[in-house]
Amino acid sequence: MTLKIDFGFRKQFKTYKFSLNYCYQCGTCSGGCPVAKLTNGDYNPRKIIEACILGLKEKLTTLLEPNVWQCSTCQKCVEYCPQGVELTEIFDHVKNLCVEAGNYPQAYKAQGEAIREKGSAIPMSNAIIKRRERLGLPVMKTASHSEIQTLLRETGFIKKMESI
Amino acid sequence: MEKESSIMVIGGGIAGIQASLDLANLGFHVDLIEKEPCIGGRMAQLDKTFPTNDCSICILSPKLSDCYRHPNIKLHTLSEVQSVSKKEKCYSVEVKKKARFVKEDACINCGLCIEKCPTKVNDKFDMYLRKRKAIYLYYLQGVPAVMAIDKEHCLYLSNLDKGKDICRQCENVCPKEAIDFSQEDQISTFNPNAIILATGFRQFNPSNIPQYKYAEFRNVITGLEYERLICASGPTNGHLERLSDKKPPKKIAFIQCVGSRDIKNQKYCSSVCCTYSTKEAILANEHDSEIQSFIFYIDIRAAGKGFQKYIERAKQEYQVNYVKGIVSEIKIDENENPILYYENIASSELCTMTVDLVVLASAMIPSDNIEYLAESMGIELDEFNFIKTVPSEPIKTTRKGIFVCGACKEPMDIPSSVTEASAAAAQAAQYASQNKGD
Amino acid sequence: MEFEPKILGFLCNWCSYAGADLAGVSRIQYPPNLRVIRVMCSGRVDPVFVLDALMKGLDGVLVLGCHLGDCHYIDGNYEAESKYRALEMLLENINLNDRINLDWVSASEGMRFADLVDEFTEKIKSLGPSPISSSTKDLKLLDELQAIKRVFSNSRIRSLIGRERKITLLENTYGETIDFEKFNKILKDALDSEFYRSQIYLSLLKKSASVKDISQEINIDKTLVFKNLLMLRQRGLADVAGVDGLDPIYKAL
Amino acid sequence: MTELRIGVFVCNCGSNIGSIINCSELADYAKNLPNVVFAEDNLYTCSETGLTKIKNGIKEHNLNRVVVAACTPRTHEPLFRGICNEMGLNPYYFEFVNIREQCSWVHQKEIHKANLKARDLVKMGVARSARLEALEKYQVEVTSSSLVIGGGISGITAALSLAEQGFEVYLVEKKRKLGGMLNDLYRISPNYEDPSEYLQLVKKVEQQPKIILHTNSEIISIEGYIGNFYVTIKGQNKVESVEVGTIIVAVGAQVLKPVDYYNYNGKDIITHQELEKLLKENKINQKNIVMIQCVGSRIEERHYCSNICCMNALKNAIIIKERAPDTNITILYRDINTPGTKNELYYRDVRKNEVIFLRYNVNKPPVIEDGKIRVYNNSLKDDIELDYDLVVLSTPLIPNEDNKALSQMLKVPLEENGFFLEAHVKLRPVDFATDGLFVCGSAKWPVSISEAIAQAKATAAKAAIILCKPRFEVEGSTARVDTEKCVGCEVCIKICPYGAITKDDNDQVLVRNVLCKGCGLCGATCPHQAISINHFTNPQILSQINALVERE
Repeated sequence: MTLKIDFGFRKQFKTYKFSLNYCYQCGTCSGGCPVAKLTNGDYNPRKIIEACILGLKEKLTTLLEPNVWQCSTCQKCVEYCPQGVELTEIFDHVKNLCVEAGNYPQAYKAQGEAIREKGSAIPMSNAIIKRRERLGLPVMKTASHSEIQTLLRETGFIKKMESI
Repeated sequence: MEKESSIMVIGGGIAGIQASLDLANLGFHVDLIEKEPCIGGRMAQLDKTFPTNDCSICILSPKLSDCYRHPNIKLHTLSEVQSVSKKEKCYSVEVKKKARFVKEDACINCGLCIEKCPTKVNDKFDMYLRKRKAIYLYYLQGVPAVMAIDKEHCLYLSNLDKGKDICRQCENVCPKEAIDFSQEDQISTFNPNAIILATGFRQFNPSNIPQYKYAEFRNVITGLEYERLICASGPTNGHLERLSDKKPPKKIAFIQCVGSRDIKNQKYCSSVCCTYSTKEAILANEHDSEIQSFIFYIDIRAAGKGFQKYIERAKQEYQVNYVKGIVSEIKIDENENPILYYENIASSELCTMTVDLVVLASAMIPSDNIEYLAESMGIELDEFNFIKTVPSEPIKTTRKGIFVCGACKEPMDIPSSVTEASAAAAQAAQYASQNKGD
Repeated sequence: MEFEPKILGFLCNWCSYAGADLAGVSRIQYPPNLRVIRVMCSGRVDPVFVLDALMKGLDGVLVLGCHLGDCHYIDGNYEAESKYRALEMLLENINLNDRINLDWVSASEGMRFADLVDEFTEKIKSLGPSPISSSTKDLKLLDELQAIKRVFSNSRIRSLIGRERKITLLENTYGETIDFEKFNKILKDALDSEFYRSQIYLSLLKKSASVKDISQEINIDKTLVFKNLLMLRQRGLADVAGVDGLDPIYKAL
Repeated sequence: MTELRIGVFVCNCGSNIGSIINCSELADYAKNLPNVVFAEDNLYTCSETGLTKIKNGIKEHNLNRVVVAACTPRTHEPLFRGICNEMGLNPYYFEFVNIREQCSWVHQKEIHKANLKARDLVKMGVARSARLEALEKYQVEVTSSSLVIGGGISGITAALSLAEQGFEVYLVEKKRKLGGMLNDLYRISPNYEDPSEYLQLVKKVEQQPKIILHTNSEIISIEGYIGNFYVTIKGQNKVESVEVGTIIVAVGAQVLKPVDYYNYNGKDIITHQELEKLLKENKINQKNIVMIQCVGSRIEERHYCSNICCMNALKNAIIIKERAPDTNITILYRDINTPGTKNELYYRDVRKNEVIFLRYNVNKPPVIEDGKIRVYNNSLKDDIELDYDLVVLSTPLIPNEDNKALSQMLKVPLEENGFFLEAHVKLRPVDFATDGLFVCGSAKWPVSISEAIAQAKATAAKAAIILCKPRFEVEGSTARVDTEKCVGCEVCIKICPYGAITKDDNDQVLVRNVLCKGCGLCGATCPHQAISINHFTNPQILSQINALVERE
């Protein structure tokens, strides 16, 4: 497959354009990335940045390698980057683009549903409630379902969830 | 041609030396101001120089002697500029000469005092890798070849204000009665018609890059430390060995752009690291043909005459490997062997590599007194504290009659420094002839 | 013990000496058999020096200059080449031509310098010790070398070699250019006849002798001996000393 | 004749020599050589300490010959000669033995044999020193004017600097106009100056009374020597001869025309030089522009990096971007060369401006085919396809074709690529090995305008050092004719490359010392062996051979 630089797509990164453009591909981010280490390089922040610079829409918005969803947002790459590239913020944007394209790990949608419905991403299980009791910890309050829904509606989250 | 004008050159490294020699040969009187006890500067600390690998001190040494012997040059060592003001047709420069406590014309450099001196001090010239005494010769081939006493560490001098009168062993042993504890710092005023700044550079402290653990790991050293370690007259007599266990390394990593091309530290490129690291790797292999080197880089910058060929030779003949990709972090194993974590960008592989020694190509930064000097001289610095020039006038500072050459205006290699030094001599001569004090 | 030849090298200051320095700076290792005499130009190397070295029993002589066209003195190395070619012609007669070598090394060719020294040392090693320096000192060869040295001190030969480039490239006294091959033939003839004369003369210096004796002594045809003796007489270098039976005895003057 | 008293100083050169050669033993060995009255070894003979030891040696042992066994005479001989001179000893009584470059450094694995060799070399040096003769340097009158060849930025700067120091300058330019490559540039990196700002200097040159301008002119011959060069300049209508004391070569370089690379056609595949012209004429409106770096450089045929192409491409990219921000510019590169403070910041700035930098692999270079460029990307392990309306090739500066002819006239060397070769890469960067000749700018190596200016000023300083004195000293190692032996055959006159040998009014052959370079051709050739070469005499050379074969 021959890849093509998509100059139009590249403009997607306007908000981050300065920091993205500054990348000179030294690899300081990837060499120190714990996820990259764990995945044996399947996940590689440098390659994602390179794909952004080249506007490789296909690469970025499908779930092919390099997969932006594996980033754990630990910020080590941002810390190390000698050129001040805000990698994790750029990755957030890439994730949004993925979602828009309908290509994202289903687990994230399930999580979103959970927040919409129960007000938390990880609902309290009975086991946890019992353990808290045993430890003498106060009973966890559940957030107001309607308030969360209002918030999510007003911020466009629900609409987005429905559209994808 | 006899000229009445005099010119002051500040900084006694290769740039200052060359500028002084050229001006002296043009018939000007030159006052050469050097803050250390001997002239020679950074070049004296280097082992060899690229791309010909001639021994640095071998090609510098004759210039030091020429400078010392030239009837038109007056050397002022241990001296620093205090203030500068403009007079009619010249400047008025106040220079503080720190007390050497040794009579320059009497000392014969016999070394008896050094033997007797009881106080050991970390040697700055040898990048603190060796001890020297409180009375010392700045370096073996140094000019002038006379001792100096380090006031801070000298037992006698440092206890004097406590009312104690102790030691004075050097004084007792000196065959020439050259020790003079009564010397005091002296301020003298000079009236040069023009001034050349050649204050050079210092090395960026890599502790500012936390992931390299320079301060913590003994086998992670800087380029200048490496130069001293591999130099025949250095702390190990030229035996390349690790600081942790004195073992000779077999695998060395050279990391480029340490503090350079880095917006949190020095935004600029230090110009010479690609080639000097190549040189250092070649030297390692010359010492021991089993040594393998790895140079981690972003862009290879070898545009000078013969530099590209030098790099080709390093690859083909000296087992020097160039790895595109900067080392992200360094850890160590139980034997203090540095472990490097990096991505090999050519193959996109994430790698670790265990080596015996890491040499950091630390950025070149302006010398520490430059702000004070610039302020007292009324010249502008650029955003990095290098002396400001414009491309069309690479030798002029922002003040008339004050010129600049060498690494105090931008990181540069020896040939460029020498070239600029001669250029500065031409401009200062031109200026001084047009603004004579008559 | 392995034979360790002693080799003399004449190196020009600007290219080959600098090349040798570069080999040093680059730490290129080569055999330690070479002893260097620095001269300003390979064209300074008088064939007499090379012959002197061979006569003293050195195992080989290497002359190195700048590459042709690169000479610091414009064309000194071409002159070196002329001299070397003539020298080689005569040394071929006595089988010593393999013990000398002329080559070019530039200031940037440290490696080439080392390679040349390496090759030449190997070659000399394979040839073995110089027949002059070995225990069975070859006195006849020494005489022949002495004769060749005389040839290269001879003004006729020296001016012929010195004029070679003028004659072949520009023109001779009569305004003609002689082609290289023709010149070579003239040179070869001149060298050979002067070689005979030198041999005859040196032989007579040792001992007055008849044509027959000389012919046997230096192994040259009698007619040739006679012809060249005449020339020696004309130059005032030999004369008849007496008669032995029917044979005139000649002596050196 | 006074008794020979030879002193031998053996240098350890730290461990450079000392780790292979046992220098104290070598000094002891030297002590037993004929006429040696003093010998010692020291750590660095060239250091002030070492020099003092020589001085003390001369004083205390009344030495009249000094032999130093150390490094190469090519760098250190003047220093030691100077010391001898300082001590009242004729500098030609000094003899240098090279036991470092040509011994310890090249026989590191054969220590015993290296030591034997060092002994031989010292023995030869000592023998030669016994035959050395005192010589005097010759004084040459200096014509206090200079010739600058080339009217580009370096030539102009050098000429102005010399003129402003008060020296007369002949400035010779091949073309009709001064300014060289500046005339072809649109803007100058990194400050976007209009070249016309620099070209103001041309006006200054034209108004400078000390500069005698020869445009449309060529040098057709150069004769002579330091202080006294005779130069023939051929102008359009006339041929003129001038006499100068020094010559500065500032002939610049030319841009490689990439006829063999990337389908170059001068239309939609052009060079940066051609792009500048289009920029000047405001004719750039292409949507997709691709620049390719290192075209014809850093490859097998041409190893070097041409130094200025990266900055040049970056500058042109930014100019285009500023005019038309929507232009898609991609720069295909191998390494971006932007050393120093200003250049690196500039590179960062260009990246900020959305110029795309795409690294290519030299083993799989970009391919232009069917109106597309395909370039292999290492990390994606795939080809990337680029549309283009214009391709701009960064080609290196290459030496001028006539460098060869000029180098022959000047009798100076060129390096392997055809650029002029300076005397010493590091310490004599703008000097030629031959006295009185200097080089600056891209004639020596591709340089930026700023570097060219610095180099030009440096040559002005070097030339002024010679011009500011009425006389210059030349070495005493010249040829000399033995009038008794000379028969006047004139072989020497014809063979001397410098025309230094002539016949005087009495038909006697003589050597003109200032012209003689001491090469020794005449001495090796003279049919009557009537010419002796000072400092390289037959007895001196034969004594070295003798010493080598002498048995101990």
